[in-house]
Amino acid sequence: MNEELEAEPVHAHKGPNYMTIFWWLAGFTVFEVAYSTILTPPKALLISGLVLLAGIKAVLVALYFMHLRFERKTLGIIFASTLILGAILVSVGMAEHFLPRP
Amino acid sequence: MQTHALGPIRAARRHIRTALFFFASLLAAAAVRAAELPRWLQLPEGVSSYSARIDGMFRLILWITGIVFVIVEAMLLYFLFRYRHREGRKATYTHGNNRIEVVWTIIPALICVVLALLSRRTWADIKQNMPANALPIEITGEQFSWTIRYPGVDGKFGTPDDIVSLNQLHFPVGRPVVATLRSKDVIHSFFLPEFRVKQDAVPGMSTRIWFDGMRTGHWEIACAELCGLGHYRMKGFVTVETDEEFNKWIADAAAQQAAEQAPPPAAGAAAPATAPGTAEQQPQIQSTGGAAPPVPGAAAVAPPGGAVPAKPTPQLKTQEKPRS
Amino acid sequence: MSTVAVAHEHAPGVHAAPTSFWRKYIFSLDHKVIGKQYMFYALFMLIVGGLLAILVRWQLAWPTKAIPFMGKLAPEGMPGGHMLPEFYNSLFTMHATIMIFFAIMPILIGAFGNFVVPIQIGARDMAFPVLNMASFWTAVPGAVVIIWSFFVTGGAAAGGWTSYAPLSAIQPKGQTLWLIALLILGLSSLLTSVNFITTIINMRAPGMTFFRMPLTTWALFITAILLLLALPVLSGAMIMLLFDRVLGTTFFLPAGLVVSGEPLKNAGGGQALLWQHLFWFFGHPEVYIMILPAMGITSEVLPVFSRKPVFGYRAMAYSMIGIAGLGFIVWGHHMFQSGMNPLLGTTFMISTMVIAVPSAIKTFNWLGTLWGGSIRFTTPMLMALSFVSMFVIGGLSGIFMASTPVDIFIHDTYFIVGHIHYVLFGGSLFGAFAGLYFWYPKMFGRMMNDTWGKVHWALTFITFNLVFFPMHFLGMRGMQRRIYTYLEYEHLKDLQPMNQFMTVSLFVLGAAQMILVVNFFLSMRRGKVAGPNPWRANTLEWQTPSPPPHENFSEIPTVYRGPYEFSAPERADDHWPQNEPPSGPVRASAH
Amino acid sequence: MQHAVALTASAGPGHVSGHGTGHVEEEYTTTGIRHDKMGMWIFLCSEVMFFTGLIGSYIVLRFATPLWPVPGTVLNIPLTAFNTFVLICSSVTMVQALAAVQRADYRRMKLFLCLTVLFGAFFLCIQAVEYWKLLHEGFNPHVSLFGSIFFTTTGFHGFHVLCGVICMAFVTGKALLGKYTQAYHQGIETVGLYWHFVDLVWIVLFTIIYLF
Ligand code: HEA
Ligand code: HEA
Ligand code: CUA
Ligand SMILES: [Cu+2]
Repeated sequence: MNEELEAEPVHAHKGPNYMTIFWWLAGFTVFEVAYSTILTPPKALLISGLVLLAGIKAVLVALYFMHLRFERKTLGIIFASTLILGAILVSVGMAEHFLPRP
Repeated sequence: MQTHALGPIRAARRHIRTALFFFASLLAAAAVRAAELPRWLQLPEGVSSYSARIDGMFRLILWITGIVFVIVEAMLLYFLFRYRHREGRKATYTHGNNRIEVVWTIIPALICVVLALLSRRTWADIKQNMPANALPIEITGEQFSWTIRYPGVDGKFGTPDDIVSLNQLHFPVGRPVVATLRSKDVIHSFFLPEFRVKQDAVPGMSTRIWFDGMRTGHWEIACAELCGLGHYRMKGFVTVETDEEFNKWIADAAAQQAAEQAPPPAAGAAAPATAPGTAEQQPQIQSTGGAAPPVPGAAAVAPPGGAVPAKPTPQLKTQEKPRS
Repeated sequence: MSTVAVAHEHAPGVHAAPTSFWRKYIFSLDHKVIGKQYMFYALFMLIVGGLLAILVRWQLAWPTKAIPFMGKLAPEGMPGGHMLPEFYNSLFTMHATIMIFFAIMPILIGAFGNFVVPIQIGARDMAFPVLNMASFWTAVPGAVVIIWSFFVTGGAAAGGWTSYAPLSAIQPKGQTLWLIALLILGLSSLLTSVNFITTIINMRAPGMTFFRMPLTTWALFITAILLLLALPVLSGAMIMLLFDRVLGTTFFLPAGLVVSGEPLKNAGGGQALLWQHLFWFFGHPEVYIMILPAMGITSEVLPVFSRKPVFGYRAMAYSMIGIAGLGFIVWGHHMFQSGMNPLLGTTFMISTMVIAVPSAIKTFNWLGTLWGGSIRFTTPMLMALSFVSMFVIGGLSGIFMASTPVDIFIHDTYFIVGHIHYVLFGGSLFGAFAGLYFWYPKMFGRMMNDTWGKVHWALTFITFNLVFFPMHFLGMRGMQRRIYTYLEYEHLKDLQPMNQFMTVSLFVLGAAQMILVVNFFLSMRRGKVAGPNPWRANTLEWQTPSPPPHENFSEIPTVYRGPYEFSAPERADDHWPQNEPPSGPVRASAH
Repeated sequence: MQHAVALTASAGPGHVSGHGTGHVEEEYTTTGIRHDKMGMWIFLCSEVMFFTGLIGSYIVLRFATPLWPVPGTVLNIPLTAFNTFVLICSSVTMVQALAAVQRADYRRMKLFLCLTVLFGAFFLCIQAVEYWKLLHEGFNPHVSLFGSIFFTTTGFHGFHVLCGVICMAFVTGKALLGKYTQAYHQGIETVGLYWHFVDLVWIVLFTIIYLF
């Protein structure tokens, strides 16, 4: 499938190599499963590792498949800022558990 | 108004003056914070030791917002009158004034931040810092009544000598009570208007609050959170009484309870009829003030997330534990 | 002008005007028709909500007195005319639900948003007309379901408009319908907000920069963003609650619940407070969703009738952005006494106090707009002025509750109910009334009768205060909200006269609304013909005939200036339409 | 926000690279981004919040629950890992279809669109099998909090996939009928955005529900 990319017209921006992204995604998935079921690291490491991997995969999809990398910055900023709202909601929920109570 | 070019600047000056005046009145307000308000602007008599602090905060906010209110409405009415349409007069052409924007951004911001800071202390003392030397009780809401549980002689909840009372809360005057609130079914809210106490009782959680009574008397307990069709009648009674009266009440209740469960072997464990008086209260004092976890919350379900920390705070001497 | 390649079956932006009755008035794609549809929908639900309020207030004034004819109308809730407690609970729950979701939101966003926004930005229609129609026709079944819920066994939802779990998880069937109705409505609002945001970002006429947009459009833009981001969280929460009710899940049901002696079968593991966090994460932005459009309308009406540019236009826009942003981090102020960690209470108190600041900016800028103006007291102006003065009362009472220790006492008392009505009636509804009187000529081509308008205003303004101001005193005496009768409590018994006074005032308030109804319908036929610009305003909707033609403008206008250029010194004419070219015949007449 | 003000922005970014032949009209937009694309992004923002509500609740409840079953003991992880792979495949075929139409390679466009629909439908089938088995093993929404959360989150994701497949089938039908050209193919791009987003959500869900 590589010749497709070479065939891209010049006046369009350089398209990403979608198959590369695809293989990265697939590879990360395999690694995730192995990490969780075979390596079984301690809980903290497991969670942070998996979140990191899932985050990378999600970012890859957004940047390349959804073309955020090639759109206006604003679009990405708007999209990302909703994540901040989500983070606020979750962190208050977590604070309920981790903050000391009287 | 032919001076439209000068208008904004003059206006700004005038507004700054207004703002200064406003600040001065705030100070004045703080000064009269303690002053008596007319009855219809007062909250009901406050009988807990912290009710005065809440009422003071209420009064301060009432003054500040009252002044803001009068200023805003007065300006509004004045402008409406002064700048009503009249033939031949053209409106001032201005798009605003940045200086004045800054002024009326900063002044309310300052006021609000000060209010927040002032509130913070009071709030922490009421809801965060549990007093030492308190009488521990458990209060459980259910549709539509309050169950109040005293630990009995052994100072422990969940033992057969616990004293259980329905809708009747008694406690001695001048001594703080630390209550653990729970609910069996839906959310209720434990509300003692005259004590300025309100705290939801949430199923699956235990929430600790404290309060005290500065004088003896009878009042009502209300439920302040909608809990179903009987919400309006989920009431109880508080009695604040002297130590002797309280001990007698406890002893009577214990005796009655023992009599009711006379046949079963529980009688033995119930440490016959609760020797009243100070002897009974000693253990509680230590247990509440000291290592908090073993006593009041012991029987409690471990709260979700185990957030009630088993941090032993060794300050027995001080009246209040530091913020944890 | 940037363009994008698009295939079209018909000419760009122009849909042929429909001719059949159905396509013209019922399933219309025209934003103006949809706006009017929302208007009738909202006014109808406003009356329903108002009637429920009258029943609520009757019960509070005369807790033991029967209303005989209601015994026939609602035999289950009011046997023999005597209200049952569970029916009372349904009444205020449905009153609030209907007012908030089916009256105020549809009138402010659905009606004015739809009618005004596209014309104000110089567009021919919304970005997605079909979606727009779908939004309205999704909202209709929502209303049907919510009204239907009165007639199912067990009656309508009775858990308060906040529907706190676990109570809402164990209530009769009406609660399920409540959830379904709001889920439907949520979908409708979601589609609307996507449509508004796209329209405002993407369909502004040439020259209509963001900082030349009228403040109503600004307000609706921000409102739509709030809706877009807050509503899905409520939808998620409501789905979970629905599943707790019908699928036996346990999101909000902690282990060990015992309801009237019976252990609840499905309980286990969930959290009651989780619902509250999710609900208020939506709920607080929701209250700003209801106030921002009203603020926008006020900012529109004040300059027009003061004949003066709005004071601090940018400050107005930025403060709305500030309100929206901060609005997402204050939700915990509804949960100070809920068992939420008190440390979080402190955090939320601080953010809540800070949110008073943008509101302060707005209030003072409104005053600044009046300052030096040439004020005309028309009915829309009186309504907008009432908005300013009443919103200030409601806002300032919010400061009491924002202070955590003070909230201990006033939480869940009538003080809160007072606050609610000062911001929602004194704020949102007065704003909606202002918009109604202001755009009526544009919508229907005729003026409303101004004298009757003023009578309506005066009666509403006075009796509104008589009904709702005493609520603060009830709250300060400790009277809880949501109680069927306060006579149960010794310390509240003497509040009955005050309650009766409020209810009697309400009768006048309700009757006064009849004036509006009559004026509204009569003026459609009998009102003075308005002409394109009866108020001599600058924004684009006034630069096209009343009512505007299909597709709004014969030619897309070009915008040369801000929306509130009144009384410019170089012009004899005191208004200056946004689309009037800078060099024109008028220039010559400037002094 | 200010630069959206620019009225003379150059031709929209993204992939509208050439104006082809055929019935092409010019539609005015202030920002140069097409309405449907803009609308889709805005809609996706709200979808983020929807899944935040669900996933956030899961995280909060999960941390509050001391005993949580090890997902692997209940769920079939290899099967779902394979399903994740299927969804990733569908995403890449989707983006390849878009790339193809932009090159005016209509044959590949049709092929890839069909593949995408098939992958999507295949995902749903596997999920149905998974649900079927779990329900038979006695794992259902009311058996535990984990059950509640598992079925609600994955169920709503599945519902999104279903909607996606339906839209996708519609777009594919149009493509097979030859309605898309190099210059006009907004349907493919817009539905594609939605499709990738659903994939993105699954990537997160799979990790936090199946692997923690
Ligand atoms: C339109 C709706 C609307 C609006 C705009 C607001 C605005 C505000 N609200 Fe309100 N609120 C509700 C609708 C609204 N509210 C509803 C419906 C409830 C009850 C929900 C329920 O439980 O059923 C509620 C409940 C509620 C609570 C919970 C009370 C409780 O249950 O215990 C709190 C607590 O902080 C609060 C605070 C505020 C504050 C600080 C503002 C601020 O935004 C107000 C800011 C405005 C001003 C302050 C006035 C103008 C400013 C000046 C004139 C400048 C000078 C001011 C100072 C220096 C202070 N509100
Ligand atoms: C926008 C919101 C809104 C509005 C307008 C109102 C309007 C009114 N409300 Fe309501 N109310 C709420 C929102 C609102 N309320 C909320 C959120 C609650 C909290 C509920 C809860 O606890 O869960 C509440 C609760 C509440 C209570 C407390 C119940 C309790 O806690 O036990 C009371 C009690 O008096 C009350 C009374 C009234 C009254 C008398 C009116 C009157 O103003 C009504 C007067 C109106 C009319 C009589 C109809 C008029 C309109 C027309 C006639 C239309 C004109 C038509 C055409 C032009 C065609 N309301
Ligand atoms: Cu218990 Cu209300
Ligand atoms: Cu709020």
